[in-house]
Amino acid sequence: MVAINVLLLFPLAVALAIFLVKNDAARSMLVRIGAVITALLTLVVVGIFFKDGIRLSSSIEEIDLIIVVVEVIIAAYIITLGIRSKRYVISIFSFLQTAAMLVFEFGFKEGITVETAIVFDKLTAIMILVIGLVGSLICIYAVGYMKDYHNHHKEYKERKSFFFSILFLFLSAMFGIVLSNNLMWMYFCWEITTLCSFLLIGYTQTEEAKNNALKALVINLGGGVAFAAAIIFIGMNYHTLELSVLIQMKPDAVLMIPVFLLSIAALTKSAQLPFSSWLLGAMVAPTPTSALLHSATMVKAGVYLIIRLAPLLGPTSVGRIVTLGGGVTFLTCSLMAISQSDAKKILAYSTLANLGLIVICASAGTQESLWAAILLIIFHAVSKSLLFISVGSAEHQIGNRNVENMDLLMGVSRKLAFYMMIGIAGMFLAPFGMLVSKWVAMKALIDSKNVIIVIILAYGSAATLFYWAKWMGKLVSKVNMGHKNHHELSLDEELPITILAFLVVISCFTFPLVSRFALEPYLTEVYKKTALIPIETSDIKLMLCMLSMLILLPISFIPVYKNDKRRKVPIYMAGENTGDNQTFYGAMGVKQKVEMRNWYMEEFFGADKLTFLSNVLCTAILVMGIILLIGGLA
Amino acid sequence: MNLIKIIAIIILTPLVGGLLTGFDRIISARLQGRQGPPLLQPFYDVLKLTEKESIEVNSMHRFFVYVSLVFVVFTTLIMLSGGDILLAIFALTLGSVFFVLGGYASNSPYNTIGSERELLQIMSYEPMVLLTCIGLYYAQKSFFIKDIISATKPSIIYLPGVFLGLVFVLTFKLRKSPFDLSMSHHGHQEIVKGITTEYSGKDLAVIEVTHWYEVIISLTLVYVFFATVSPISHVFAVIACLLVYLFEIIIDNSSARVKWQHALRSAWVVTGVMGTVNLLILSFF
Amino acid sequence: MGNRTIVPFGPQHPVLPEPIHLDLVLEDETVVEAVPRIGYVHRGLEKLVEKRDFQQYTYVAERICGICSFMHGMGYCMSIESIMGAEIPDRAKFLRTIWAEFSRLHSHLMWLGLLADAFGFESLFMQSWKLREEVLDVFEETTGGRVIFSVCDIGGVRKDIKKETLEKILGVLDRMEKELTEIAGVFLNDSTVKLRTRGVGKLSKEAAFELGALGPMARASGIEMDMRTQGYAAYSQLDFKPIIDLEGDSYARTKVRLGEMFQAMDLIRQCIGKMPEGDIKVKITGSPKGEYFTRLEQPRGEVLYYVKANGTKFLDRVRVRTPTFANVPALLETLKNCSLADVPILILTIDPCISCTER
Amino acid sequence: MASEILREISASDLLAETLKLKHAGYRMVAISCTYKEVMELTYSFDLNYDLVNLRILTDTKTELPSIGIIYAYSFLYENEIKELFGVNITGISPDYNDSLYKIPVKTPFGIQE
Amino acid sequence: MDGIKKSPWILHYDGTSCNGCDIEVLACLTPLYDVERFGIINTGNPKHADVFLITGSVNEQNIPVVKQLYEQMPEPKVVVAVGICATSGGIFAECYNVAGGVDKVIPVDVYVPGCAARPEAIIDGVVKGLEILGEKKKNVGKRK
Amino acid sequence: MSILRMSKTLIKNLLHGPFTIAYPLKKKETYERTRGSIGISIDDCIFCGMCERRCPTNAIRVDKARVSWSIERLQCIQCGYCTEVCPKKCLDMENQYTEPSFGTVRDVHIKCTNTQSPSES
Repeated sequence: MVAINVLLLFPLAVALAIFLVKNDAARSMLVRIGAVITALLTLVVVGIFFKDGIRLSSSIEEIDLIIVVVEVIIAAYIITLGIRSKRYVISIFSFLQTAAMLVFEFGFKEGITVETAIVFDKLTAIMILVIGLVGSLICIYAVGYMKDYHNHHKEYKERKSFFFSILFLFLSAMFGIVLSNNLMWMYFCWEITTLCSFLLIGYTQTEEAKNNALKALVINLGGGVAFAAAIIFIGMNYHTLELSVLIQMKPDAVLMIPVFLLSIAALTKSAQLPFSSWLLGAMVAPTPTSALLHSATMVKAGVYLIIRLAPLLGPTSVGRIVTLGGGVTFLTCSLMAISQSDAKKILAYSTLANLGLIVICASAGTQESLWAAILLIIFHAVSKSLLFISVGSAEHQIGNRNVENMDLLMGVSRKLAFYMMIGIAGMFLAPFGMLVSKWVAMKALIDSKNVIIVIILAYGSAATLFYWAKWMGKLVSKVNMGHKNHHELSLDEELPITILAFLVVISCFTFPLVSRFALEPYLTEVYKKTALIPIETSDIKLMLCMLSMLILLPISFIPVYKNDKRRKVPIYMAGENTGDNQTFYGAMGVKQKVEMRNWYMEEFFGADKLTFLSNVLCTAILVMGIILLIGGLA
Repeated sequence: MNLIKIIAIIILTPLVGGLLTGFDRIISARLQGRQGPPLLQPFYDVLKLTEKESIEVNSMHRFFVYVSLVFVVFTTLIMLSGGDILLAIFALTLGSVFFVLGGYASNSPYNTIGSERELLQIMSYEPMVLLTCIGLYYAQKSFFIKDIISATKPSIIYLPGVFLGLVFVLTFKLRKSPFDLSMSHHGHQEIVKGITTEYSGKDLAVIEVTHWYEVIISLTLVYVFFATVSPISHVFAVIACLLVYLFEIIIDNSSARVKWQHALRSAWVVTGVMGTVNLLILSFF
Repeated sequence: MGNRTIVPFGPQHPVLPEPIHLDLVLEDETVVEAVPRIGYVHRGLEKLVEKRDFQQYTYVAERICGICSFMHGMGYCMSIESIMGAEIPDRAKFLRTIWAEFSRLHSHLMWLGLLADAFGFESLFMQSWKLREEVLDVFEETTGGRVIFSVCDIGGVRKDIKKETLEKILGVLDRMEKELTEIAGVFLNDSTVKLRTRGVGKLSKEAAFELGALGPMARASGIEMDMRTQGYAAYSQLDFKPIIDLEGDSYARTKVRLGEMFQAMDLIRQCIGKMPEGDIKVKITGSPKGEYFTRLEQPRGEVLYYVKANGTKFLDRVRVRTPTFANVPALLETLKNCSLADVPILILTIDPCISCTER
Repeated sequence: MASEILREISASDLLAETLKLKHAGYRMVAISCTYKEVMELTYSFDLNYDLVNLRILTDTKTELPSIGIIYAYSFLYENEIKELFGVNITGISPDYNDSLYKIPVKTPFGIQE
Repeated sequence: MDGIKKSPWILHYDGTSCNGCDIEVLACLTPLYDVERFGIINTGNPKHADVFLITGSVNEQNIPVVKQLYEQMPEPKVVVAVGICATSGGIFAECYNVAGGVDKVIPVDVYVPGCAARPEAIIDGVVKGLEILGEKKKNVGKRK
Repeated sequence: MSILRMSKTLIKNLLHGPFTIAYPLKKKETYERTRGSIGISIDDCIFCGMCERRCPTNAIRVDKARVSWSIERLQCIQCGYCTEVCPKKCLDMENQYTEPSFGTVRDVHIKCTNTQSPSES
């Protein structure tokens, strides 16, 4: 109990402290210490409660009151913000939900008691671990990153205190979301993450940043409205506000309405099509923000909610709708990623696609698919945050974050290139986690006869392979080894990157254990049916064997290299090489620089066209869902 | 699976693959009205390559072809010992990706273009190969080849569309015209020798051997469609493999190399039509 | 920064039998810009007139290019004959026409094969070149050389073709026509081939004119231009019409050349039918004085010879303007916005002869 | 047989004469150059197989305008003549600056030092 | 066993040839002569080739190209000069932009005369080159 | 649609068998006019030097003093001009092409002794 409260409140305290400290060194230290303690706290909490879990009831009225007050303050802020920036939708959304919640809180809440406000089960444990560990690593990373960031971008006003305190505030809110069983509390934390996201996207205060931040706010507030509506609907009709109670109910047509609303809220938070534009815009934020909020944790809140709702979604047509939406998101975002060359854009599209995949798995709602979904959250969080922060560092090392220029990275910082490759491998290669989950997902979907989704998966995976492999290709090609623009990676940056890289590998080795001790019990409990690991033991052995080979082969190659020294010749340039592998004698006899660029295939995968098409498609799917609901067919 | 079996697979597979390649070259020559090389020519080539000096353009690129070979061999082992077909395909993809990375690592224009094209090819055939595995799972309720080939009815009965789609994309895997964009067996291509342009000597020999393994892997995919519990069906399956191979040779010799746009589009459309329709029908029963 | 790939293409490149260099600027695989570099085959053989007398120069002229070698020899001889006012015997004219048309046949067959090779159709390459060997056999039997004939001389031809041989040639033509029809069907109808040639390197009639395109390149764009209609050699006595097409793409160029092959066979048959008896050479004495522009139609298009003589054994100037030289601007135009895979096809559809171009 | 006309013009008339021919529908066939005591340039044009040759007698000093603005495809000829004969042709586009061919001797057909 | 004699791969480069020898080199690949019988493949890529066939003489511009291609071929390798131009410069020997035979630039092992060299002669030349290739292979072994 | 249009021809080829001449086991027949290499009946030669003067590649050398006629095989372009200009018609064009060699080959013919020696290389 205490531990959980500390976990919730400690980051809040740190946030406050950071906000007050103005000294740079002291603040950095504070962030580091705060992050380490948060991580330790996470471990402690998980250590204490992992085995049996815990359910806490809290009937403290004051908490609700505080929440209401804070909510009103936030609403006031947002409404004025909306008016000032002439985005009245923001004001309307904010006003709507707050007013509705207030009316509900004071008018209709009588008689609704929340038995257990906090539930800590195996899924919560996993989420807390992901948030706590990845989150604190990114906070440490941010210390190093922000220093470089402001060295590179003198034009931006330095607001580091603000930045770090928001980061910690966000961690606290995230813990809140995954721990809350009370929908009101969850909603509150949900709104706080929205606000944090808004504030962090707008960090640089440029026109673009402000606009994108507002866009993110609009869409997430829209999700918030849906969330609020769902809460009120549930509260009025079922007289409960507990998530755990909700998912025990029989999925009938009426229940599907709040479930659908909650799904919409989840889809907006997870930036699924057609609500995805905010996440792409959010990439203007400093990289730690993108890593923490927009890949590893905040967007996971949405899929977390869907995972929680899975038992209700699985057998129903609302579930099918959500699955289809996720499928389209997965496919089109994977395709669109091909046409991108900005590393963060690629990561953003890939995040969208992977969230889509998680949505598919979660909403398919079978034990196996849920197994895949939860594992995907873990693997994705680790790999993607590794990629984000290594891209952030790479940007500082080579001057920009265009994938085309990543071929310099091997010359500038071997280590960074290597870690980035691990991250990429983690995203799509065989023995690594993402692929394992994808595999299980496929199997689960076949078993649940979701043929269309399986086919979408097959196409999407192929596209995924293309854009990751071409990025990897840029990393392994060594251009201009004489590049002397060498920066030392600060320890603040290197340490989290290294740890995350190891986590990627370790998570692949240990997923059978995770499955054995966390997923199987959790799924057994949820479905009241014994869950088994969905992969054959022999396959796991083979996969671990592959993973070991991947680690051992480079090492075993060292003696080969030592014994086999070869004559180096210039590369083939049709006989016109000038001798330095960089230039050739071109037309008019002048030296021409050779350039090697990746393919983007705009005509096939151009983002503009596909975005429009897929948005239309997804909107149609959602409208279909609404029609189904209204028709009562759900 | 014991050690002897593993060693036997590792040694015999390239021998058979090499012979098939030799057979391919003779048949191709005869189709063109030529005499053609001796049957053992592929082995002579590899032998020669191992005898030659190996040169390199940088220290990185050779590593990848060896890793690629290891994973392709690994795939062969999984497949021929009756393992999980989906895992085998994933391992094969890993091998292919390493091969592509080798091309990138050479950091030379034609290799890089070759790598891009190879990636495109992987992207083109991957959905169909995955759907093949999925189809087999649908038909026989198992991903394990040993289960699939001990079914009572051959999978081809359930999966004619998937099979045709597979034969279509095998052209990519066997590097045959019209889909030999990234690296043609015939030297006269606009990107020289694609990914392999910078490789020479032993590295090139490794690539050749890798291709032999890949030929066998491709044909194994055909094989599982025909083999059943009855021993006679295995004979049919072998014949089917040879016929498919012959068919691919004829296709190779009677079509122009298409451009990537068409390769991608046609492969995805064929996958979409053949695979999807077949699976949809199957899922309703 | 754009996503542009810049790669060298040639001089040594498997799809280019001859050395030419292009700096290709690509986006994905689309050629955004192609800048050529020539000069790998430049020998300066026009300057040789100062060292070889006008009789010996016949052999140099023949070796300007090994594909249309006969035409070069003929063009040079015609120029000298024109300057000296010599009228060559009728039979020589017919013989020259036969060899010229066979050269066209041989050149186009070779080109077909190379085109097939460029789009990766190896068996079609083999088939075309197998057919070409038949033409080479005719060459060897009638002239003694497979590639360089050395039969054209100032004042006529050196060798006669016997009656039996002429009849044999008719048989060869019949056989070839059958086989050519077969592969022509593949070139014109096979869907994979059409995918590679249809709409590739489109050149409108106006563009072709503005870029100074010649020969099949111009004819495929609808410009009716064929020097043979001017009736040099025996063409004035033969019945034919230039073959044109309106599409202007690689497919049309293939079609035009295929048409010209059948036309060449027809012309050879006409020649054999109308072949007069008589001498094959008139004796030439003295040295030429004066200047002359000769134009004739090579397989690749109109070629121009300019000879200026001063009355001595050594000429002042021989200048050859070959069709490829004139077609290069059109090639560069078609290369814009094509795909990398189309580059070999486009280079080939002008049927380049770099050694002619650079001399 | 088609006719062949040879007209001698002065260097300053070149563009005007060429433009006239262009408007009459002529295409350019070739630009030839001969050097024997005097530099002699011949521009050949064709309409319906009739050849019109414009001849200019010049030297390596005199600037000669490029006709590239009238016949865009003249650049190869002009580059070649500039490189091999040393004729001072200005305004060629694109100008290879005497590197169309890479040759060991300078202006082999022109005046050699 | 000498694998190298059974599978000589060719790199063909056209120096300043008039195309006569080039098309005869290509003609060797065609059904009538079919050099693939001897395992010969026209690779068009120096890194894969064992035999360097050059047609035509060398000039100012292609000397570096020829040198570079030769250098990029892995040992053991032989150079076969095909045709009179490649062996001596031929009829163009006195042109201002012809430096002479290929042996002016790189060591030539076999000279194939002919203008144009006949396919039979080219095959003979390559076969002669194979003997040298075998010899050179032994030396490569020794040097290491 | 017409795919596999080529296959008819291919199958025909397959059934016909290879068109390849088994060179070097079997040689393609030459024609009467085939230009291979220049031969000389040295006994008829009067060493007038006409061939030397007219040869476009300067491959032939005639030495009246030593009564020798020699030809550089790697320079001869088989044009046959020498056979045409020879007043005694003692030069003739043989069908067989010159063998490839490892170095330059100068064929020297000396009258009376009537020997051939491919030396001086």
